[in-house]
Amino acid sequence: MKLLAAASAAPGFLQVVAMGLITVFVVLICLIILIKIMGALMAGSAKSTAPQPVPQPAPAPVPAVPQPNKQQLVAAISAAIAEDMGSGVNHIKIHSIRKL
Amino acid sequence: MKLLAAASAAPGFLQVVAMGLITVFVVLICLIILIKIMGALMAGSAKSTAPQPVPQPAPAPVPAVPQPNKQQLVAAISAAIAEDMGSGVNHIKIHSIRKL
Amino acid sequence: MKLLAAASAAPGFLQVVAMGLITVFVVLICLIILIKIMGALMAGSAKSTAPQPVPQPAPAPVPAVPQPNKQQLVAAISAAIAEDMGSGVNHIKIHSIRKL
Amino acid sequence: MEAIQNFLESTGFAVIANEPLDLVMLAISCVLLYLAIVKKFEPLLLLPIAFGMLLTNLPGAGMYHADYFAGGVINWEELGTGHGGLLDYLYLGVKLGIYPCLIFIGVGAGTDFAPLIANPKTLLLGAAAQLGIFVTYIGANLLGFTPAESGSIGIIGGADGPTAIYTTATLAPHLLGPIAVAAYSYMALVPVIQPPIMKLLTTKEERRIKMKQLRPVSKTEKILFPIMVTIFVSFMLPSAAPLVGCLMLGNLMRESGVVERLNKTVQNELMNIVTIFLGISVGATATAKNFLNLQTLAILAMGVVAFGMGSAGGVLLAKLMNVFSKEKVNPLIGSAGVSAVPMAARVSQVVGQKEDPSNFLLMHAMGPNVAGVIGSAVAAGVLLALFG
Amino acid sequence: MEAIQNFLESTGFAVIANEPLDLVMLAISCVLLYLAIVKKFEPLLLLPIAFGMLLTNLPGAGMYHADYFAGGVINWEELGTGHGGLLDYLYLGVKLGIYPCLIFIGVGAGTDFAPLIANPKTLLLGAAAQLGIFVTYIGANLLGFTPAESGSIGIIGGADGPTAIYTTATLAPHLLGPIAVAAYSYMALVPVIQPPIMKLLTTKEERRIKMKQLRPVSKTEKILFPIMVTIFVSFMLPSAAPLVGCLMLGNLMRESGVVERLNKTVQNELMNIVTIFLGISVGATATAKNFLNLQTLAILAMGVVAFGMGSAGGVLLAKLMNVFSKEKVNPLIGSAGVSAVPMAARVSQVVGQKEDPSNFLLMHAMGPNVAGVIGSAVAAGVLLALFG
Amino acid sequence: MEAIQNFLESTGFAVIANEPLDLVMLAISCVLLYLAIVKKFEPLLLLPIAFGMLLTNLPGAGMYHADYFAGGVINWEELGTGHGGLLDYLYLGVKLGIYPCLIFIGVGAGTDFAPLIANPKTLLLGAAAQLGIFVTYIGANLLGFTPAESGSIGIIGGADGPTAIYTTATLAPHLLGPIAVAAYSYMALVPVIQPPIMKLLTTKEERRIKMKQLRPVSKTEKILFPIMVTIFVSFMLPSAAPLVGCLMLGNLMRESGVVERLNKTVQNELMNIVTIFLGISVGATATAKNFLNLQTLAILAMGVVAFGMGSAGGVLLAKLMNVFSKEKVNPLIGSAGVSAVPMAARVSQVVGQKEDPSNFLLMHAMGPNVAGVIGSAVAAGVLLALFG
Ligand code: NA
Ligand code: NA
Ligand code: NA
Repeated sequence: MKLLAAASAAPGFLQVVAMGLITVFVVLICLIILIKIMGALMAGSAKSTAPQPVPQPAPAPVPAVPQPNKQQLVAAISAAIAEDMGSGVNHIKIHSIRKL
Repeated sequence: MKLLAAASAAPGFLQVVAMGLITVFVVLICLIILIKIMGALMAGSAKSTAPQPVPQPAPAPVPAVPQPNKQQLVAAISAAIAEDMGSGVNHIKIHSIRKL
Repeated sequence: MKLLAAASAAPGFLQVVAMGLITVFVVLICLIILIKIMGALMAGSAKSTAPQPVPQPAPAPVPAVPQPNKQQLVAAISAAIAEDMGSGVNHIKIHSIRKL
Repeated sequence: MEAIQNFLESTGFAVIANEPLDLVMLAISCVLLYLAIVKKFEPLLLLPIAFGMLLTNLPGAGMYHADYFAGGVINWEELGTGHGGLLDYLYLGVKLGIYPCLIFIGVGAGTDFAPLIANPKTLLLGAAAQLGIFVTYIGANLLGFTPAESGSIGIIGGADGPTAIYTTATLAPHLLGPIAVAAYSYMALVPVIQPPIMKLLTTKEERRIKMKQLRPVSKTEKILFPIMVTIFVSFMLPSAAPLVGCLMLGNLMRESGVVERLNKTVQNELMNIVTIFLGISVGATATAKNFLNLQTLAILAMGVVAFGMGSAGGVLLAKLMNVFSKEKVNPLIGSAGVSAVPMAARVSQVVGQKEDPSNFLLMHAMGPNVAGVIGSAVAAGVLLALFG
Repeated sequence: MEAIQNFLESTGFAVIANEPLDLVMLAISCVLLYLAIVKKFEPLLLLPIAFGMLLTNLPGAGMYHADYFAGGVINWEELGTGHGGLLDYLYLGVKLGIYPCLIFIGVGAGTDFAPLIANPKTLLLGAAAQLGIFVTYIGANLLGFTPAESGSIGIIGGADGPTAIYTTATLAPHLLGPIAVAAYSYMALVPVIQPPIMKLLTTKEERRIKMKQLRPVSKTEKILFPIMVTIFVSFMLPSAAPLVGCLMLGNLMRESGVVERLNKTVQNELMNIVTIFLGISVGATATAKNFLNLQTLAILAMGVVAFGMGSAGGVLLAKLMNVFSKEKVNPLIGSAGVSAVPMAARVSQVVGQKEDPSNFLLMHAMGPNVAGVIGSAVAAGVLLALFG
Repeated sequence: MEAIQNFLESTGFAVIANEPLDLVMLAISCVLLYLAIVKKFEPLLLLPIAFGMLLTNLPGAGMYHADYFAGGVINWEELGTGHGGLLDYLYLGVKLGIYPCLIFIGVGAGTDFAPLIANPKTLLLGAAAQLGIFVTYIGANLLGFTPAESGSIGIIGGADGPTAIYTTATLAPHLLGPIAVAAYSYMALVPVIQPPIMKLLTTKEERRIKMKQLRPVSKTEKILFPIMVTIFVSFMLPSAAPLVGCLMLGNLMRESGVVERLNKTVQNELMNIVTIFLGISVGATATAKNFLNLQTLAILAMGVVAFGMGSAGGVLLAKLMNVFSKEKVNPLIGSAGVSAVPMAARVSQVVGQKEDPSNFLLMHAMGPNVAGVIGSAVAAGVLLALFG
């Protein structure tokens, strides 16, 4: 390693950065989607089956927000698709999401 | 290992079983004898010497049963001898034990 | 190793003993000096700077003893010098220390 | 671009195409996690085992390499150059027989042998309950397993996790996964497996037998017991010395009363640490190749037979003892001889109280229960002596 | 006399004449001890690291031999003949990647992912805060470090000690000393480094945004989360499996509720023991030759840049999210995405309350905070996949 | 039938015919267990040592193989192929010098050096009490032991278990058994060995000397002390660095106050675990061949001489100091300089109070007592430098 010398690995290191950031974002965005799916399934099964025997006491009145959940799901999926198509973070444009 | 094939180790495996069961029984029967001897020695030394300074509080009135102890000792020794003579568990016959 | 045989390592083993005892004494005497220097520095800095925010409660009234401390410092240094000059423990003679 | 290509090819999705069975293993590990967490099947070991199984089957993760231990030979070259994964290194404690011994020190420190010392003839029940081990040995032989494999499968019937793992790690390490899963699952299922057998083999009258109260056991006896057992059993069967010796070392720490801080540590922190390491690395051996085959099904089937036969053996010998002895034994305590401490003893208590709510069998069942631990260690010693 | 001569030549005073830089290292280790003890800079790790650095630079003491690990190859011959010192043997746990994984089990057991599950989009902040890692990677490359070295330096920006040590032990073990010191020192300096950046990049109005209360998270979700994350992340990036898998094993132990005694041990005794071994042996790699050079200064400089850029990345992405989403996010929680759990989240809370004492950001900041742990493990996985 | 024949030949009863001395060793281990449990002779170490001795002498058990460590060379081939027993693997921590260092971290964390810092001249007593080490070295040499063996025997006089084991494991591993037994037995016998010597060498007036109260020691001094001692002693004597460094690392953890959870763990769980491993594996080296010979008797005899001479050395130097110093020292605290913390200091207190019930020597005796730990570590360093 030559300190302060010209970087010998120049061709490629931007690729590393791109690949790294894209991977981090793709993985974590997919996790967002998975968590939302999990939450949706929980909510669904909670409705269809008997309530949990020992529900956690809600720390304060929490308004039920089923609709935004679905929208965020759509949003996250769109984002993930955009990512998957290879565009960097800066190029994401989400056109279709509106708050109803 | 060929699953469900004819057992190639057939000649011998019954010996293994016999040896295994006999060993387990012999060892544990000898332990019975040793524990009884230990108990007898304890009882003996407890009588001949001063009583234990802090005797464990008996959880309930326990009838003293010195005689059965000795009989069981005889029984266990007999059993061990029978084992030692090579007979399997099924062939043990104890003739001489009677409750006085 | 021949037990009870004539010691083959005879030439040298007294050297080992001398070196060992001298080293132990030199090292520990130097530690005495270092601890005293540390204590002196502490006392000095305690005076020159603000007092410690949470001073340890003294277990009982402790008379301040600055002078003996300095004397002991001199004594220990003298002892260390004596040691350094190669004399054994038995040959130390300290002439110059008097209690003021 | 080539880098991206390589990168994509290294993802689990690319690897899984060649190893589709890994998905099945992941599903199985999730089922085991479900059993451990929701059904509470011996969670202290089944949760780590299941998670180890999950980790080992993540395609490309390289946390365990079955080929570094292929043929029972440890590939020190790969391990020594740092190519091993976490589970490879932790597995060394299983492979070298260290963890089961350390756990047995903790087990011994947690075991009270007083009920056995007070009523030593319950050792016979602990011996009879090893019947399952040897019956299963025959069955496995007939199914075509090698003698060493058959011994490892039989030991499931010992109902004792560390003993089963110690024996299998020596005799048939490639079967560690299924055998450990079977052993711990069936130990958890003792309350399901045993009661029908116990009821089938006993009459209502037998189940109502009340046993006379156990005599108090002196501290001296409790201290002498582990020393005596270590020396005697090891003389009779040197191959049982590591298991029995460690069990009794722990027990001596407990009963001597002079090393309380060591006693506490071996029962708690040391045992917990070793349990985690043991669990996840035993689970790691359950790769698709080792686990997904007819053998595993055969092992699971024979395991339950082993448990059942062991329980039956204990009950039947108790009945036999009643033929010869005036002081009657409630045969329900016989099934506790399989060990599975203290669950099997609790099962005896519960089944007994169904017939007569005033009958307290728990302490009486603890005798055969702890005898069963010694019994399976001895049986393991026989198998190790013959095939190790 | 010759013996005395040899003896005197073996003292540290004689050795130091040839290695005068050791004195500088001793002074540096004392400064680090001062930072750990008086300034309370992450003392749980910095104190052992500093003392390890002290021990390794005692001339002639031989407690650590850098040459037994030269070129990334472990000299088993010397170690196996007992010539190694205590720190050589303890260092094996670092070199073989064992300690960071074990610590991550404890970290997972101590982490509550509920704020993240309740508000999963904070994962984006945890992703954005990894910006520092990759920006620093570029910088290190430009300064002439090799790609593997650059990756190890960049990972300082992950603000996660075990991840940094795990990555560096594989990619650039000769830089372990400075990288560990930088990582833990800057983690301690989070309350100093982050607030100016946070204020610079946000308006007063943004800092006063109140976020709506988090929904309660069910026990089932908390249990499924670690299993899901382990499987999914490992599929996407197998090289991240050891870190993520261990983190999630610990978390499953916590959330399952069925292995409380294991949970307690991994968070306490196991973690403490491994922390000491890790700290003193990582510190031991900081020999004068490895530490006293321009590289170390460059690493320290780039480390602080990495922290700053990561914090900025999180804040800026939070602002970007507010452009597209009606449900506003307080951008102060973005900086918590660097991890440095829970200090960075506390910094968000403190800076937020300075603008509006009624604003409680702590729980909201815990989302990106724990997301940052996952984020840096993923980033480490990328670097390990490319250069490992 | 042949199988049965082989089986019978493998029992301990068959093996013992060829190794009848094993029975003597088993008897000795039972005597040691008696001393540990009933007489409470340092049970935390003597119980594991005695049980390790018992396990190693069980004929055919194979839990320890002296020949895998013959001639000071570790037979990695046998150990690496899994042929080792539990005690072989645990013994590696002794052989490689790991356990004594880890125990010293715990000892340091448990030691309060304040009485020494308050009255540093008591270090002279801690130095004088090492007289026993070197007098015994001469005696062992004259009896025909090699210099390395003589040094290991002498170190018994250091009255410090980990130091004795660390030194002996390097210089004369074949003598570990008798030396460890002697060291721990005599440490337990300090209340028997020391009082007659103390009374013989002191006048009634000397025994009644009251010492002035110790000054309070500031927290800063307590924190600087371990750092200073580590650096200085290691410079003077690099071979003492492992022991002194670990002792002082533990003490710094204690005094710094910022790593309380590490401090707690090194004093408790880590120390307990290592104590067990150390004890049973040191005991395991006491095979009949190594233990049952005239050497052992000679070692036991010289050990008690070493203890006595050390105690006398401390007392006599205290008297000498009183000749030169106006501030009188009660010579009864001199014997505490052998270490054996805190028992020797308690003996000083008890003997002093017999003359004058109002005289509280305990805190004054703690100074030489902890100085003795440093003193023996330094003496060990000298021996290791010369013969290691
Ligand atoms: Na059993
Ligand atoms: Na991070
Ligand atoms: Na000493």
